[in-house]
Amino acid sequence: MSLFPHLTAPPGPTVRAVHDEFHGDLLEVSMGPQHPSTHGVFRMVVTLDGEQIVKLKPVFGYLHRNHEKIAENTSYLSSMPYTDRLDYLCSMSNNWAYALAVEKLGGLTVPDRAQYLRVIMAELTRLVNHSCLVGFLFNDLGTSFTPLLYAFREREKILDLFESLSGSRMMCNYQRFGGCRVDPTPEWLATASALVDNFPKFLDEYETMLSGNEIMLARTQGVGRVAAAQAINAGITGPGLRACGVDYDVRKVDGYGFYPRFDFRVPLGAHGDTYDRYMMRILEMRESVKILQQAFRDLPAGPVMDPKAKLRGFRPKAGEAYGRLEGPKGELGFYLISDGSPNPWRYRVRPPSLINLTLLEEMCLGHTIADAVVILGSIDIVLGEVDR
Amino acid sequence: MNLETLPLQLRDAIVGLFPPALQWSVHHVLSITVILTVFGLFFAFTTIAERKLLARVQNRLGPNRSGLPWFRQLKLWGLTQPFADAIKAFTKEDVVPAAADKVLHFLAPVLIVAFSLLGFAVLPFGRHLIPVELDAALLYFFAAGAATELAIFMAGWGSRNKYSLLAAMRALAQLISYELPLLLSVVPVVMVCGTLSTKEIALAQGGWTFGVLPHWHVFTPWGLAAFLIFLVATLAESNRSPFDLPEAESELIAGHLTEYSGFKYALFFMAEYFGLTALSGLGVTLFLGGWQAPCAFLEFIPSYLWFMLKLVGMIVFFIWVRGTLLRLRIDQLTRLSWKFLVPLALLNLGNGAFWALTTDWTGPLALARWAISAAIVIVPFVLLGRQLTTGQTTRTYRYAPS
Amino acid sequence: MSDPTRPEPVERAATPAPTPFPAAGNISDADREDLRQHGILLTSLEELYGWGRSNSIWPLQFGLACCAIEMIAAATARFDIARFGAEIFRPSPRQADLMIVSGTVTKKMAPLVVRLWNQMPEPKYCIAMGACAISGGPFKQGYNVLKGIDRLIPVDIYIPGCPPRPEALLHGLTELQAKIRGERVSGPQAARHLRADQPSEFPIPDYGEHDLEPPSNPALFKPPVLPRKT
Amino acid sequence: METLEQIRDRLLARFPAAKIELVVNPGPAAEHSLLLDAAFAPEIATFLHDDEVLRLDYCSNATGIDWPEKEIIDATTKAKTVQPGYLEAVYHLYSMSRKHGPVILRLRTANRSDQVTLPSFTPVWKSCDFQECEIYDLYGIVFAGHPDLRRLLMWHGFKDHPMRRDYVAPDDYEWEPTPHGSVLDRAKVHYPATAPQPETPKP
Repeated sequence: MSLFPHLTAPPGPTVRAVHDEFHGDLLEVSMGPQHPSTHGVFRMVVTLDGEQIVKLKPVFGYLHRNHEKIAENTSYLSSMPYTDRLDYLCSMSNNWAYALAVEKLGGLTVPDRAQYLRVIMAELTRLVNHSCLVGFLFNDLGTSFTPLLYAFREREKILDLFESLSGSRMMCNYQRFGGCRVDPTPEWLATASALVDNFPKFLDEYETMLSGNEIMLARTQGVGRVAAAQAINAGITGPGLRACGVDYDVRKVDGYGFYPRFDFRVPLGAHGDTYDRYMMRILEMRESVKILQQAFRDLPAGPVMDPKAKLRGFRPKAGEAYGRLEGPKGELGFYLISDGSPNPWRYRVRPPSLINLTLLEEMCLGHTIADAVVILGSIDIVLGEVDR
Repeated sequence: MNLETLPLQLRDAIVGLFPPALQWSVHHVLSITVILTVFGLFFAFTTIAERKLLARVQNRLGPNRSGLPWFRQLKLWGLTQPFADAIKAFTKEDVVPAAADKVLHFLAPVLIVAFSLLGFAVLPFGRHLIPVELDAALLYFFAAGAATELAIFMAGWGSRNKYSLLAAMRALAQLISYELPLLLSVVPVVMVCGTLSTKEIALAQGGWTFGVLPHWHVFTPWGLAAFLIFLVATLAESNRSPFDLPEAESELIAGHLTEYSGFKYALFFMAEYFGLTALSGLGVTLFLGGWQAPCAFLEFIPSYLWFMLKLVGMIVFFIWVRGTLLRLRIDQLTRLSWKFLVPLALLNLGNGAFWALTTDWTGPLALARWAISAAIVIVPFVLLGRQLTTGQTTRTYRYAPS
Repeated sequence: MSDPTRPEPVERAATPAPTPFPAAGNISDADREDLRQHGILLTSLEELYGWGRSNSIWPLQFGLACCAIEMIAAATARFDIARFGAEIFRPSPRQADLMIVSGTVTKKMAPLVVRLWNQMPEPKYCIAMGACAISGGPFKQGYNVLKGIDRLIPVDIYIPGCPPRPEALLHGLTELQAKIRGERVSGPQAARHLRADQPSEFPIPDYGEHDLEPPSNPALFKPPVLPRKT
Repeated sequence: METLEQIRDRLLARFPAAKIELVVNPGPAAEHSLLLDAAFAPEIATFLHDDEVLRLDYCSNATGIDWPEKEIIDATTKAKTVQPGYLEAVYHLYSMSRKHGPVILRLRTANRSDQVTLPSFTPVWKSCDFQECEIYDLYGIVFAGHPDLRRLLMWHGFKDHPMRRDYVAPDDYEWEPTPHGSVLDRAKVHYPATAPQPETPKP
């Protein structure tokens, strides 16, 4: 018996009634784990009445690769590369979230330059993630890969930056507790700055081509609506939450890193549907560009690592810490418990992708199978993070 | 030597080699062989054109290094790619699911190819090139064309796969919805030309106004409207993006094709392109002047080349659409048909009748004829279009107070 | 793939040799040219067969983990796998020729990967892309991680990396093309799918109470038994 | 935001029969937490969710922890006492409307074997839905009142709870050139030691 029936009731109250009226035969379809639109090895067991969804049960675990268990058996530093592989589109943000938690646990400080660099990396990651998401979303909407390929064109440019800085395209393993691993060269910063200045052009192109497309509007507006209260209760974070009109951005709320020094706005939606979730990403990318421009302008000189930081054989005092940040997909948290040994006693990832899926069934009920695919695309999941 | 009648002379020369008793059969076997060869090759090069054009739309190169098996150095711009695909498809294992209806599973690809090829029989490829001269050619064409969706349903039903079944249902819904606007868009042409014969319709579009504007149906208000409706309905009938719902890749894996492999899959693939080509050919015949040259001074180019050129243009348009547009949802798809295309096509029927009745309006009356006809098209088009997209606009967003 | 005790990996075809694939034929390129000039029809047909299949490798649209993103990247403008005729990622295994195992195969996923492999029609090929698909990679010590997909299905090409760059995938693809071109139609060096003694379907492991049952296919995967040095 | 002591005092005033304990975090983060009485936990959760001042409407993180029983040796008397093991569920609560947090709640089971039932917070915060399933899957805490408690990550029919400290992974060890640490331990189990062998010939 739910304590809050108004929060857990599906948005389409007539779904059941419609079905009962027609006495249709239900068809149970297992979408996934190998399905073009489940963004990996996610599985939805969908019960259909005609094409209408009357029940949807997500099944996880096909990419459960024991990140937490492995991290509990290894040192604090050795877990850093594993965080790259959590949400493999946003390795830099994941690095930072983990570094944030360890710094909290060990009471470490971070030099100013490193804080700025972290902001730069995190916002570049946000650009990568959001542009790819838009591409994937349009793929789910049925374009023949075209927007995705243009999104990947931009992604490649940013990945080149990451590669020249950290040595790897995707798995950057760049940040450390107490700072960042390497200091970018002035040329790197100039290239990155030029790229960021050009990025709005790409966004304009995207918006002209896609945001006003009539089929896009028809397919996404009013689809997969979530009410604000429902979203808060289900722990949805990130653009999905702000699409419902809830003003909650960890960058503003917690003010971690040097975010309070930056001037940026938090876009808010009003309808909580797929189109709003899509537009939140576009608008956030514009804000990210603003943050990046400020960061490149104000980047101070100095070391990138805290000289007192001890990476190998790092043994924080017994205690626990929960560090979280606003990842591109939502609130990414790391909960660490130390018992004074070199390995964490408990290492927990709070995966935004998994928790954003809580309302998937409610969003999809009453819609068709084609919408379910689009709704899932607009939630923006990465299975590496969902299953860890 | 006359280029225009060269194919006929060649045919007659070959037929003449046979005893008179066999000549009738040889004549038709030859026509069929030529159609199969030409459009088989056309199909092959359409696939590579599609892949290359799609690649260009997406900022890529596309297949470009298949070359030849014995001369590795020759890359031939990847033009041999479809033959590699064909060899692969022919030699691929054919899997029939244990639960499938074996007969339907086998019959569906055979029937779909057969039906989609039937349409070619009545297309006038050139001034003298028409395989079968039928008086009711249009009726025959649509009867054959409608059967392809039936084959898709057979494929979906016979595969005993849930995705295929959903695809089969979608295909039927699509068939019922779009057969009507497709037929209705063609009826004005029949009314104006007063014939069901494709040959006569193509002939009727000869001549130029002021020597510049060809008398193609697409250059009349009712013809333009009918052509647009025809284009949309063609996209839907041949299951091309954005109406590729039965094969919706991101939703239904591969739809009715999910359980087909190897040669049978290739047959479906082939049938899709044959169907598209046949429908495009019909569109060319009905609206784009068939084999007629656009300008008088270009008439020295043989008519069949003009036909092929227009056909290629249509196909390129379809490829372009595929690389650009999103897919509709099934309810939006049917709504578009019933609430927009069917009413417009019905109105256009009256428009065609009006045009047919006012052929003797000349001078200023001719202007009035054009104005009225255009108004019948534009006003409902705008009104219905608005009604169809009510409530869908781009939105403005607020920002959190900081 | 630094493990010296594994069975000979087949991508050793990469080493420059008289033929693109030494294990597949014992005639050199020069010999074949000679035969062709003498009108040996079979050689030519064999070559045509290999050419057709090698230039039309349609991968299964099937991503597992991080490597899947690089697999998609390989299809994008910068790398463009389409140049090799392999951009048609088929979502249905029935139409696919190549399974790119792109990422960590977990024990929960492994039976499904084998099922997909069984659903693919012959001739079919498998690329193990990335450290995880080869051996479990960085996640090797995980309780739910299958330590290499070659425990359950045969792998033709191994592409190391975590994740391998798209260029590496393209290289793997061209190596696979070379391998296919080198395959013979008959004889002791015949292609796997043409030999009666080679199975096409592989047993699908069951979900057990503690592990997959069986954890690996004993007919396929024979790990080296090395006594530990004291 | 109120301090944790204030919250505890208010809760104790509201639920006088409940046992609520403040768990001090000795680390630099100083994120202290409240150990709740399992019997009163749903009521307390509802109270925290609805309370006008706190409005903890958002449960960010829910996780399990395994504390196996351990021996504690008293520094002065050298007496050994065995601290019983238990499983713990931790919840990080925030308020989206008031923009404060976190308030950390802990729940403990009586032991690690048979008395592992805790009340579910899913009816209060739906975000706990999958996370509690995950805790059930990986740690074996049974959440009473959860609408759909199932194994989330491992397959149905899997018997173990792999995140527990005493979980032993199935022995599918594969030879590694440089085993070390836990890998070496597993190697020792898998391959019995023998006399030194001649070097394997490199291919």
